[in-house]
Amino acid sequence: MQSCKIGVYICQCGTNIAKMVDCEALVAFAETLPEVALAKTYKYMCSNPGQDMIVQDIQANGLDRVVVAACSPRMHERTFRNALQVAGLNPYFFEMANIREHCSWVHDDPVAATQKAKALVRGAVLRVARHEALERKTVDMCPEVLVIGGGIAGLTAALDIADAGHRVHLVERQGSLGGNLARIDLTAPFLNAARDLLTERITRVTESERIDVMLHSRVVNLDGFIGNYRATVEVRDADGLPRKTEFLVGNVIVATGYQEFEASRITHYGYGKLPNVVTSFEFELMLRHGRIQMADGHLPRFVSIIHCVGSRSQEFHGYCSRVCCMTALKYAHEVRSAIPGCHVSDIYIDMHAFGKGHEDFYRRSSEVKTLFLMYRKGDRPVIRRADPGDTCDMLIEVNEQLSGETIEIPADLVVLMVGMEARSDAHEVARLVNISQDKEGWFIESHPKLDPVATTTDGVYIAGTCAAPKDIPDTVAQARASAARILAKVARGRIEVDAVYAEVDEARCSGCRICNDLCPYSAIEFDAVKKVSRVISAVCKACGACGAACPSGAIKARHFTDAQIFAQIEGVLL
Amino acid sequence: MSFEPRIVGFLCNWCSYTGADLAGTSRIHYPPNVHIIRVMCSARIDPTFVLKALAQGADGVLVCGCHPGDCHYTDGNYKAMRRFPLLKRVLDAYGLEKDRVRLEWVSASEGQRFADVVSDMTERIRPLGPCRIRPGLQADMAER
Amino acid sequence: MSETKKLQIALYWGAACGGCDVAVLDTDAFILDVAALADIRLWPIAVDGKYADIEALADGELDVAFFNGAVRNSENEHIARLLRQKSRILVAFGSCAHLGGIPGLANFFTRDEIIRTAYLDNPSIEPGNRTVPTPETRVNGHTLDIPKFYQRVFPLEAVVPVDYFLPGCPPAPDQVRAAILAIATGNLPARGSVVGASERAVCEDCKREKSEKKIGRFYRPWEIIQDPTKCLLEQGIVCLGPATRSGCGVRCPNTGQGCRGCYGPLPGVVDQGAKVISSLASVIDSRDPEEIERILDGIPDFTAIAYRFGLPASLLQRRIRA
Amino acid sequence: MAIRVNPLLIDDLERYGAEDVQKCYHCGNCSAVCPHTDETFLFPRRSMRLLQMGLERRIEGSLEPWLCYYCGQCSDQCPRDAEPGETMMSLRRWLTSRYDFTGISRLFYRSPKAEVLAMAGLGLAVGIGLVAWGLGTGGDIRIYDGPGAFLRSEHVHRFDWGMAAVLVGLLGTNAVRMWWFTMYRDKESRVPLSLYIKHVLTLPYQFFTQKRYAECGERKPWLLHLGLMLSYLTMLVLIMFFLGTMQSDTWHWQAHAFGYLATVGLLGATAWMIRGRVRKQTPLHRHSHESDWVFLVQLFAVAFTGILQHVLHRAGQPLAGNVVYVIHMMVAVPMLVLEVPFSKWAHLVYRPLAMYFAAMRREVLRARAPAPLPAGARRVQAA
Repeated sequence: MQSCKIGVYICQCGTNIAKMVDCEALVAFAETLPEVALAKTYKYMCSNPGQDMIVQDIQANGLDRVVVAACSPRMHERTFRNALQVAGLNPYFFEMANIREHCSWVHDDPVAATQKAKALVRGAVLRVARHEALERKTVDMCPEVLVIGGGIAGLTAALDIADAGHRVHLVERQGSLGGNLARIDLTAPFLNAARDLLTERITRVTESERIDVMLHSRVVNLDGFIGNYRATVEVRDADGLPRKTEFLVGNVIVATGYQEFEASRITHYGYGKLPNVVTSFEFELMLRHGRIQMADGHLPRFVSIIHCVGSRSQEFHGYCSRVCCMTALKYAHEVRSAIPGCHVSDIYIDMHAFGKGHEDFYRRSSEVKTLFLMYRKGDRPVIRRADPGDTCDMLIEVNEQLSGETIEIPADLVVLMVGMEARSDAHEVARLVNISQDKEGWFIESHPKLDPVATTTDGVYIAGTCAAPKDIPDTVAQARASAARILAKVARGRIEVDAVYAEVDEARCSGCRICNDLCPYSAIEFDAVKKVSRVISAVCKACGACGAACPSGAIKARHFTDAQIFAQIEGVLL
Repeated sequence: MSFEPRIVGFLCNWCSYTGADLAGTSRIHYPPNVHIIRVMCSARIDPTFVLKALAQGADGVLVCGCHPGDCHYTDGNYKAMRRFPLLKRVLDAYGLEKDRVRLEWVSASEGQRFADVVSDMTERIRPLGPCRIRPGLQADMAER
Repeated sequence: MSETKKLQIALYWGAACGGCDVAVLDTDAFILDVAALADIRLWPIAVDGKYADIEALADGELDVAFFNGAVRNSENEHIARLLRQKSRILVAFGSCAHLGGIPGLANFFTRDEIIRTAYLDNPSIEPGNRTVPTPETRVNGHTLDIPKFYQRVFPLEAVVPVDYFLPGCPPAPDQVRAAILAIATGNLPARGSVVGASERAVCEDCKREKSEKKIGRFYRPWEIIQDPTKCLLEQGIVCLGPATRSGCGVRCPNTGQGCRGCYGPLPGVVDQGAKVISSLASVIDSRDPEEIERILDGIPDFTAIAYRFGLPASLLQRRIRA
Repeated sequence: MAIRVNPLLIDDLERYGAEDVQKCYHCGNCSAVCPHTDETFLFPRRSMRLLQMGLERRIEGSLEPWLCYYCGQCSDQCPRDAEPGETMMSLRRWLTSRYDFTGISRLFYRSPKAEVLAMAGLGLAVGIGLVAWGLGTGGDIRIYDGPGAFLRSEHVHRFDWGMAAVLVGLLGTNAVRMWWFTMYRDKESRVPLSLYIKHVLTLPYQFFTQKRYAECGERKPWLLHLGLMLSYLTMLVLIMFFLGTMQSDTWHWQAHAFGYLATVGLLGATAWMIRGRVRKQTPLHRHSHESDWVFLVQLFAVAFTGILQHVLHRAGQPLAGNVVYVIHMMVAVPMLVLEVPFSKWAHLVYRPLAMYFAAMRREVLRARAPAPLPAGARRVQAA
């Protein structure tokens, strides 16, 4: 191993690090470490002056390795790698020690925290000495885009991309476009008709020459990497026979939407047993047919709407489905205008009216004499058939929170505001395009705040309710954001791919083929002539599984080599 | 001064390392005994790393990955899941106390869980005292 | 090396079974060439020679010393140091000298456990006989000593610097011949190298057909009717071939046994057993922790299999002593 | 056991003036600013809630509406313009109609037309009756007092007493019904007899001082209300016991001075209130139910015709005096017979009673309540 000149920079992060970690002591400690040429501390290493300091030191002092002890590498590794690149140093000659998220923010004893920071810095210093210069490759970016899902999100994204002049492959599982939005009548809070929102888009999509709409179809395979995905789609033709088609795309937008909660899972509500208990989607159907009625055809005199069916509960989904409150208020308006004398009660946990115009809509709904009854999470109302002699069909018992009374309210029709949940086949899609799901099954974004439509897989974007419950404006915003992100990349023509991937040393590979089946991306191919395995670097996503499993030590996980990790182990065990 | 275990934590980048970051951003306090080494996936964690850390003087080794089914690389954590019991059998044969090496699934949203795991592990190792592997090997020539 | 001066060699066995010495003899007629080529100054199994003779040699007077067997007691260590001192080249010959070998498995037990098993609890011990060997015994005012039995087994390299490692249990005769010839001709690689073995794993030379691997159940070799053309691992038979240097000529797999790993880890691999854990477990065909345990239960005494030849040279080297 | 709600009650209450109660979303600002609410009697929010849900029985049993003097701060602070103050007012109207067993109160509140017609009908009947009676008993319309007087005061006095008996009978029955609803019907609302004795002084104290109103913050509305009430009371006493003296031709300064003072009080206060309701500047006056107008106009008219007939009499105009006297009676009798027991007037009984009941209830509930909260903390009422 050649000797090197390492620069160590200790970030104070204002006081975030400095208040718990003795940065001066850390500098003094770093200076004692092997091959460290200089060590410094600064208020904010990620600031421009901080980065400039690194650049200047590299150029003036000939540093060839850099360690920054600061926040999480997930936050600023890219920032500092860029600084190295600016200074003319290979960006991979860099390592971060996470002394903020993993140290100053989680410990309360300055002595112990400083000691731990020293260990982490030592680990980084020993590791960086073994870093190798890695070269990034650039690959072509196919301008075509695959959009999975033909709901409002998919339609919107497809149109934006097609309008910019690129080809879109729109895959829809159903026989028609529109998705869940096509199932509803009016939208809250401005009472626009869903039909109006959709029709124009569907028409433009079907008429567009650049959008290839595939109905009754599904993506069955997706291979490759950003800029170079090969998609296989199973399309059913008019006879219902499946036929496979393959095409290249550069990017993928997943807009597969949601499914509604199965209301019969909550026995309290008698859904499926009581004829006049309906889900919000069944109610939407009544609204679209223009007649709100009971199972026997009579007009209801008392309509009750129950919120959070499947949402915000421990047993089902802990999250809020975000659209049901406003939809419920919309029902109150629609019921009152269709049946003026009808009494509407709205049985809720909390009224979430966070969006534009929502609070005003809520106020207006109370003015049409909606009776709002509050129940407690986990203490659900119970619906039962009314007693003979009652003038209503059902009675709902509620432990009403605002009055503290246990009450019974008459109802002729009960509408269950079923929440949104991740589609039951979401995991198949996740697996297909290699993105993650959270514990509720929603697709996970790259960063919940700063990068909400990208995913951890380059070139795969998520839009709309497949990522989490959201309303139409948010869904459309995400769809257009995904489209914009893709168009920006397509405009640059080529794309740089990460230099971190696995590599087989063919001189050491015995062709045992243990690694072959381990790669989830089939990035390892076996050369039957030379009897060696080989990693297709562009397809490799650098998980390192093959490197760990290779019994001969023939596979190197670049940037996570055994030698680097051993050095770090030795380093942190100060 | 009481014994402070030195634990090496191997955390996958996408779930557990992010979960540990979340513990930080949420200011969830936990003992400073785990020193985290980031790998891209728990499947990268070669059992050699665990043995290396023990031989190098670690009092414990924590391996964390995404929950089964949630791996960023589809199924990398299943590889960790399969290797771990075999590694444990070997460590048993070496006579290592069970609590010193641990595999946990920590998702990106489980900052609290990560802190709990670290606290629990630290408290379980503390009564075991320092791991005798490294001092033992260092003394072997003298005590042969 | 001058034509006139014969090669001065010594062969010694430490904690060993004698197989390595047999392996030297297994070079068949070549041994006669060796005899012609060299003066054998010490070879306890075949030639009469006293330690005192070796002690009397000048430092470096021997050209090469082949040390087979592990270092288990003070005598082994003494001779190792002696040969190191007297010989220009010291070769760790065979798995035991190289990595600790089969005797190294004793590192899973303490000295006391071993002595108790051998001298006290052994059913063949005469009842009432509590005699255990002690390094020194005083008899009639004299002190008799026997070598001190160490707490653990060491590979040769742990005791003295080693120039070359010739792996194998025992080393394949061809490799022995090649190594001796190389030394005789001075055609030697860098010191510290493993010689007489490949840089690739056994699979390189194994003729069985290999494909992608998934193991749903492990079998002992006698439990199934093998497909002689198919990779043993794919048939559920534990084979350390992928994690072991080639050079043996695929001796075990060719007879339907899984490779036992005697040639030791591949270059750059620091712990052969860990690599066996990692590779073998990775291809287990299950995602259910309980099922995984059940599948693993199909390998009896896995640790001894993974570390059959390499325990004293592995990362943890031995069982932890209280 | 669940209580059945009556979702339609709220529609009913609209007729009593509670038009905005639906807007309330229970932020609790109203209760936070209310100077009178405490942990035993949480209002107006809780009352708003009971009304929204149509829990009739609970509302019937509640004293809260009577504990409110309508300072209007709640309505000022309401972010939803749900008018909690006006809701409390409407609840008082509704409770008045509930306490009244005859149904007349309900009729009047729900139909101002019926109220006005009844007033007019009774007024007319009184007019015709008085004229007929005056003439029939040989009275001379030109004589006001003394022999041959058109309406002899001792007769009127006797009539007054008869009327008073009817009134007390009606009010008394209603008061008993109020007690029944609020203090007896539900087991949990009952209090031991000893407390009735212990707190009995609350009744006259609140009746005569209306101290609680003073606690609302501003003193002016309280003084005005107190002045009106005392003037009315003074006048009642004078009429019930000193009618002869008041109407005699000779001056009795002790009685007359009181009479004038009371008249000024009545006229001044009613005029001020009418002015307030016309200008709608305070929350109290922003909303005026028909019954409020009837009340004020009627009272003003009674006071005005009362003093007018007196002045005319004093000014030597017995004929005009008698005519105005008849008119005075045409206004006063319907007021006393129909307004006092069946409408807004009745609160002069219900309010002090409610405070008396509340004092007892508070003691019982506080004894039952857990340990006091630390200073500054406030307990939220449990179910």
